Amino acid sequence: MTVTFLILAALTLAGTVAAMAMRNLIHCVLALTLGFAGLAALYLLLGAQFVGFTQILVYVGAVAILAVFVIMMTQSAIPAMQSIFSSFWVAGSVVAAAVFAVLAWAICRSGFASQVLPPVEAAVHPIGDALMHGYVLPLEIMGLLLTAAMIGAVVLAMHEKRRTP
Amino acid sequence: MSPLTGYLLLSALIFSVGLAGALTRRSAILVLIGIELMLNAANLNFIAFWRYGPNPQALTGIMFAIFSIGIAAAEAAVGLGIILAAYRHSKTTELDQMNSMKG
Amino acid sequence: MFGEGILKGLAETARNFLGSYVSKKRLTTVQYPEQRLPQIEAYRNFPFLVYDGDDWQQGLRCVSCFICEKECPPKCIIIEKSTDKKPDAVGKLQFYPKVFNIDVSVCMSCQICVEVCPFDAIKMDTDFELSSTDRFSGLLWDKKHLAKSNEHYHKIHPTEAAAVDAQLAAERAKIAAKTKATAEAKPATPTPPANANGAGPNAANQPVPTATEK
Amino acid sequence: MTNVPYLPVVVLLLAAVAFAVGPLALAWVWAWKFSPRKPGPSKNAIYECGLESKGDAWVQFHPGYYLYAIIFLVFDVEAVFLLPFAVAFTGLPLGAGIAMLVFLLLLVEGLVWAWQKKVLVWS
Amino acid sequence: MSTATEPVRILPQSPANSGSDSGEGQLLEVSMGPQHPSTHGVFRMDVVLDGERVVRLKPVFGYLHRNHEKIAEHETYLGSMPYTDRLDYICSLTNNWAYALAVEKLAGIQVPERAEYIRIITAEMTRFLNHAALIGFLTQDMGASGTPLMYAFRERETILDLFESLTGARMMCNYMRFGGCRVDLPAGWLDQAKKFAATLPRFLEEFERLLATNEILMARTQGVGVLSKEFAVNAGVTGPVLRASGVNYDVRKVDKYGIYDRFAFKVPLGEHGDTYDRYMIRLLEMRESLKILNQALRDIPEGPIVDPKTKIRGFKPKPGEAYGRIEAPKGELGFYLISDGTANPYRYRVRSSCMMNLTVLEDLCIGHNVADVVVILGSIDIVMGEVDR
Amino acid sequence: MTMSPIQQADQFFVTSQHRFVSYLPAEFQSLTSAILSVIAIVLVFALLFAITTVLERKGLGRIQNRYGPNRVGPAGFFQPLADGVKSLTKEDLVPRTADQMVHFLAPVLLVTAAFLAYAVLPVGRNMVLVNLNAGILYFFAVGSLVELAVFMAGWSSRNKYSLLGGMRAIAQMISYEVPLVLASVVVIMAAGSLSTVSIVDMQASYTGIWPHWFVFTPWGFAGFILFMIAATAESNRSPFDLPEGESEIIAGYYIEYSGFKFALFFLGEYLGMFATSGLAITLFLGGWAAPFSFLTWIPSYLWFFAKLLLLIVIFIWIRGTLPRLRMDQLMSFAWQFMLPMTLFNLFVAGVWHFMPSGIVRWLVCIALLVAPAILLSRSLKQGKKFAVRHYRFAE
Amino acid sequence: MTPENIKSEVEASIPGCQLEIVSNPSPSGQHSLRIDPAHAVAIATFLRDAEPLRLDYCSNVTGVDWPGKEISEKVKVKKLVDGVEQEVEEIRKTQTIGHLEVVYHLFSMEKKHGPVILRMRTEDRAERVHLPSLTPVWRSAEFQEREIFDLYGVIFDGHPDLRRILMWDGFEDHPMRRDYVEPDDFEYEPTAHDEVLERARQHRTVMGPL
Amino acid sequence: MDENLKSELRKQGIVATTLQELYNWGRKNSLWPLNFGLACCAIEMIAASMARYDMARFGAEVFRPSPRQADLMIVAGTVTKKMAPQVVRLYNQMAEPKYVISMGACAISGGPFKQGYNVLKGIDRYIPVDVYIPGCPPRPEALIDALMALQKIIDKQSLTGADRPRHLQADAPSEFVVPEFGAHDLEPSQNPEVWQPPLVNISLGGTDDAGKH
Repeated sequence: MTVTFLILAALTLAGTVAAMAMRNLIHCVLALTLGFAGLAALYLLLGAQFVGFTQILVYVGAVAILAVFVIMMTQSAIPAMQSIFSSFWVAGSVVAAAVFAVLAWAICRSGFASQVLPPVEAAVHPIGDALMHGYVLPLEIMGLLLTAAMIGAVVLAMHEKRRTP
Repeated sequence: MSPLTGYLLLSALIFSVGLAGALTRRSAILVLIGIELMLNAANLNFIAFWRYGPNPQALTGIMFAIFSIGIAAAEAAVGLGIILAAYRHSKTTELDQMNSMKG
Repeated sequence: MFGEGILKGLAETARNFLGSYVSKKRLTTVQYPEQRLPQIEAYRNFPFLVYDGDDWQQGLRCVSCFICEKECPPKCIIIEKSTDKKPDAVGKLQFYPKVFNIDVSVCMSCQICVEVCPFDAIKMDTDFELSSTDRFSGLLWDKKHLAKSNEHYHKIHPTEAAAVDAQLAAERAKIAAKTKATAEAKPATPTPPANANGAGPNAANQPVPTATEK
Repeated sequence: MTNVPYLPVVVLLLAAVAFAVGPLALAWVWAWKFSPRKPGPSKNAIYECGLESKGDAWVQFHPGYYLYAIIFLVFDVEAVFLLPFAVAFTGLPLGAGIAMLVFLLLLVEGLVWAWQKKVLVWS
Repeated sequence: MSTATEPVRILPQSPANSGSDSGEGQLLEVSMGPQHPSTHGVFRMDVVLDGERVVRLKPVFGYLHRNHEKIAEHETYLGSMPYTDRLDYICSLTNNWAYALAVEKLAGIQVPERAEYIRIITAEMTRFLNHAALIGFLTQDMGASGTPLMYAFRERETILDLFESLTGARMMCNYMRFGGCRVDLPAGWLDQAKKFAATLPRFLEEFERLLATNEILMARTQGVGVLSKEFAVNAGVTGPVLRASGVNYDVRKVDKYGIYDRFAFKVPLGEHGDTYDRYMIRLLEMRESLKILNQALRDIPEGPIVDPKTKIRGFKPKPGEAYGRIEAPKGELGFYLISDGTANPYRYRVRSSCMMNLTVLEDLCIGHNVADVVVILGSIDIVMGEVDR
Repeated sequence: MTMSPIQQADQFFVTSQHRFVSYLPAEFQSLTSAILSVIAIVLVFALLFAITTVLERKGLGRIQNRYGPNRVGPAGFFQPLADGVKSLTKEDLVPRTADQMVHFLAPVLLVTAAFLAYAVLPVGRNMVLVNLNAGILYFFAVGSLVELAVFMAGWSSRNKYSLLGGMRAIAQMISYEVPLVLASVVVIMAAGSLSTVSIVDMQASYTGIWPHWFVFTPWGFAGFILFMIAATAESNRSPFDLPEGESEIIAGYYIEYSGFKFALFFLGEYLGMFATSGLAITLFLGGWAAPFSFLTWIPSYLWFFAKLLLLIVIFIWIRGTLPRLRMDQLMSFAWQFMLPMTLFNLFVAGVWHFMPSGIVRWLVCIALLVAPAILLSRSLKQGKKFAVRHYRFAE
Repeated sequence: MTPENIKSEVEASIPGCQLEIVSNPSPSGQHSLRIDPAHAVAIATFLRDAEPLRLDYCSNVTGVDWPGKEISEKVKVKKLVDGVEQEVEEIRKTQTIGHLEVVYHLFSMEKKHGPVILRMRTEDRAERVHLPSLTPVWRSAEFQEREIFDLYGVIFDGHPDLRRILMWDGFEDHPMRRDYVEPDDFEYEPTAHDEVLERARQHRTVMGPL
Repeated sequence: MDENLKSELRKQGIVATTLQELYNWGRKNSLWPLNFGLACCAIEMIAASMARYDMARFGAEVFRPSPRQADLMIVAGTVTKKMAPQVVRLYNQMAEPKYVISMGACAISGGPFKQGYNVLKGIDRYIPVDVYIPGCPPRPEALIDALMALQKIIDKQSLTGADRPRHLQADAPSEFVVPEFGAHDLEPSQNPEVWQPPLVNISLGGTDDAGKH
């Protein structure tokens, strides 16, 4: 438990909580990027450099932009007058709190030993090797999935466009 | 408390925040974002377990995380596309209004 | 064809860039306050009143005939006639302007006043560095500000001024001849010499400056 | 912990933020000390070519942008998989190259589909 | 040309700022201008955008309505001459000519031959500088950081030097008079002009190399803002814009005013009527102008420069009316005068080519991108002084 | 360890930093060294920004037959200082309806992101702030923050033009980011590393006098061209400066910014340009390596900055010449030409690797690149035949 | 194509229309045709489409204001003066009804001739200022007719978009009419001249001590 | 900067002096004009920034299209009543410090068109003008001359004290009434805060019979 970890954890949590609680959706997305960036920093802290930068590249660079676009396209940027929470927010919060309680209980119970680890760096080269050896099938499936997702999302997004020339 | 516990607790917290958001927010976009957060919490777990696991050289956690990020991105694209399509239909991104304007 | 036009354009700009270090044609800037273009003789900016001799009040050619005031398209000239007379450029006794103002904040430098003036009294100046911080005191020019010597006129428009001088000299000669003729006919009433006559009424009638002077 | 390599980055981050915020703070001090800020209803209104702004700028945007974003996202993720492959490329057999080619072709197929559906034509 | 050339008018149905039913994004109502870098003055376009596509465009002008016509009713005939300079302030000399021509028709004044030559020389120089400046502005609108504009203005300064030494002013020349010109050519002017004309082909080549085959320029202009022949005629479009649509109508050829019938020149005609044609027609017209200029500079005779019968003051034409027009660089510039026998015109009307050419702006822009709007506007070539008068 | 004078000059900054740091207690050493390097980076690139603005204005002036700024200070080189003082003391306006916080954060984020990219740029031998294992990935990850900053600026102003400019900017940046990444992948394939330092090291050797730069291979050359095009678009430079397309949308996303915030946008934009140019140099032009083996006596950092200046000059030159593309052309160029071409280039790099070296490899690879380039550029123009036209003349 | 020819041709093809040749005494010799508003569109369409004319190009559209004039003439009237019938000279004043006139200058781009000048009159200058719009025939009339509406107040029926064009929308006057009076926004102008001087005198109180 | 001012400043302390000199130096050498032209004079304004005259030498070629980033408004051309509100609004939306050059007869007083019903008789009725350039249109050199005159004005301004320029005074207004379109005229037809009719003695006032028509 280093100070760095605590700072980053606080940052990440602040970002995620703000992302879930803010009124203006654009603010939510901006807060979310903060949360993502914090997570990326945590990955770096854990020695997963590649994943950390990938996190920023994909989440901050692409997913957040995508979310922002959808907000702009659905005119949700102007904060609604009514409550931002749905009518069953109490139930939702209770469920979430319960889930957290269970998880925390499980984590605390398992009582991992506080071991001192040698510094491990997941270099890119081994990742590449692993990807091209043990994970070729997942990679191809991933490609299929991405293509399918792209086609699906495009069809969804341009659905009406074809009807009205 | 061991470092791993810290990461796991943080991950659990992020997961719960995402879950809470997904369950309580009215905006469909935010619900989706909540789900993304939950996926991210899982990623954090993967990485943490990889780091503190018995065999960090195996890279399994890393590979999982990478594929998970890819899947999350695909999910976000499709999810947001669905929201966009739903918005066309009902002129709103608020979930309960979408419900009430069925058809 | 892809890229060819772009490369041609790039070559052209490169030629100009490099040329600017060697050729005057490719570096046309005249660094204004220090360098100036040669004054083009025909250039006109705002009108001024020509006077002959040394005394601007004395030698003012304007006889306040109101023609320029009437013809001025934007109506930026104000003239007020004197009550007495003084001899004009050719020696005839004439009225002179008590007030002659030009509002250069209205003037459009069209030169019509110059064209219509039968006395060659108003000409176009070439000064353009006239920026002022006050519209009223700086840009409403009175007679004193407007009066400029014939030498100045010769300096800025030499060809034109020479022609005007020649024409005036001819007229003067004609009038002198006529006076001579009348003087010969009626020797009893001698015409006073042109120059001496102007001083009297003029001194008595100092024009009042109308606006605060620059 | 392996945070040492990132120390310069963190310092750079702080310096960059300071470089951006510092002059702004200085400008703020200047404004506070000498040159008072004078907001006004007309001054702080939205600029629109000298006219009063009509309607809100935050309107619903055209979904054309979204289509590009999706394709971008997919290729971004693809790049993430491509990079480790590229790093390991020199040591890989031809089979791995073909596997990657298949992966790329799958995505290219999506691109070609989008191309033919005229998704890539800006409206 | 079909007989049923009804005016084309495309009006979109959906009002602005309300979501269209398809959910294809809301329409955005933007006003471009009156202060906008590329509206060529104080022109405004109320544009309704769908994404970046224009669905409606309303030109709004009058921001430079300086009441020229009303003021002229209180001015003498000569007094209006300097005001005409300020109509299309890039080409004041052609405006002078158009007005002088109308008054000459009204009062039946003949113009001496030398004056006609001077008029043609100055008018073609004006046309040259107008087209060069226009191409500069057009590429500026396309985002070319001003380099072509600078080159155009470099030549313009040389032309203006010539104008200045002839007329005394750079822009507001006030040079033509009813029945001739104000002053004769100063000594050495013709040689200077000839020397200048000799440098022009080089400039034109430079200009063409810089841009004419530039792929980006072609991509930006070809097929953009297509103006059909029939519509152009019906909408009263004149000048290079009309000829770019392929209509062979040049007042210099049709009316043969002045002494244009003595010069060998051709009228370039476009095929497609798009922005590229409008651009190229101007480039080609500059070449033709150069031809006329060279012939005129070669042939100019000696003689008087103004009809001796004309009076500067007290000019009162007989009652009646006249419409005189010339081919100004931007199109047909006409003056319609009604005299009631007094020193002031009873009615003084400017038929502005810029304003008429603007009629087609909306039809050309609809369906195009915002970026095309400024290019189309630039290719129409307006000067607000003449549009609003 | 003894060094020749040439090496001493080359490593002057590195050694002096080491020497300075070595006087400090051990626990402060790494921090101090980082701070020193960071200060150097920030100052050098800020100064480069200042110089570039003058160079650009003067260079454009020369292209346009005029002098450009030449009165403020010696030959006008204090012009940016005057502009800076002016911007600093200028009133800071925030529109009433704007989103105040985001409006403030946008320029800060932009400049921060632009600066962060310099962490992995080797500006000289041993002169890199941090040699990250995934350096290139870091660079692109940080670069993607710029899009967010631009969007924040455009959106928070609540101005129609700024929003239009912001959306344009993002659409453009995301479209060219993919080609940017893919164009650099060929180098990574050859170098087998994401670390910028090792990529430069790979290029810093010579055959005879000729360097081993990646630009001197078919795929490297194509990659370089594609990378530079994408970099021009990424840094919003002419002819891809649509987001601030002055003639259409006035000033684009920073239309409502005044005072120093506006200056920060300028700064961020130029820093981005330097960073992507720097990456291009690192990837394709041998980084700090001298172009010929006999020129290695010139210190490596000078080579880096010389190459950077060369690229900047090309940027200025292009800006002085070309008109701007239209949005749709820009987008279709990105997706229908740049992306397929970069993918082809990847394929070619693979082929290059698996073929035996020799002239055949060259020919095959060039053919494999030229053919799709022609095909794609033709399909780009499909439907719209852009051609030099001929005109008829009426008598 | 003399105006007489056109007149007869038009009258032959469009029943009921009335054309009047307005001769122009000036050396320009551009005579014009006055058409009646009721048939204006039909006449215009005929002129545009009929084969020998093909006036496809409407160059210029102008408004002219002819305010009512006071014509005073001396008439000798027999009157009882002091019981005696005498012939007395009297000045009789008659007020003519003013009208607004719209002038169209037509050319043919196809046949390259012209101009043919059409004129139309409103009935008066106050209420009955309606005229048919020729914009449906020649699109080029659109802005010019709007301008005439703006500056003269002629209302063109059938115009697609009749709004003010040069002045702002809330403006109420028609400034090109000859009896238009400018708003009095005088404070001080350095060139006190003619009517400006007159106004300066009226505003002496505003100006302070003169 | 004249000597009096300098010695006056020395009293205030060297820091303030250098600060003021730096401030004025920065402002005067970085006058970015608003990209905004109204009529004929705008062409000469463009010409002034072109190769022959090259305003860039003074660092003043950065024509900013957005008023937020511009320092100098060159009112180049006739301001009509229809345009006046827009001009005033643009001026209002500029950030302080801001300067106005009124270029050409029309912008100063309405010029040749001042008799027109739609022409504003001088932009200084609504906004304060720093430098007037007469001429119709003034030569590009005249604009550069005015720019230098403005630089001199800026150079003389003091940072503190009662005579500091308007933009440094907290209570001096920074935006002015934007006139509205009325039924017959702009309302108000001038802004008395900025423009008061000057009390200049027209000698014509009493001499009605002095040969006038």
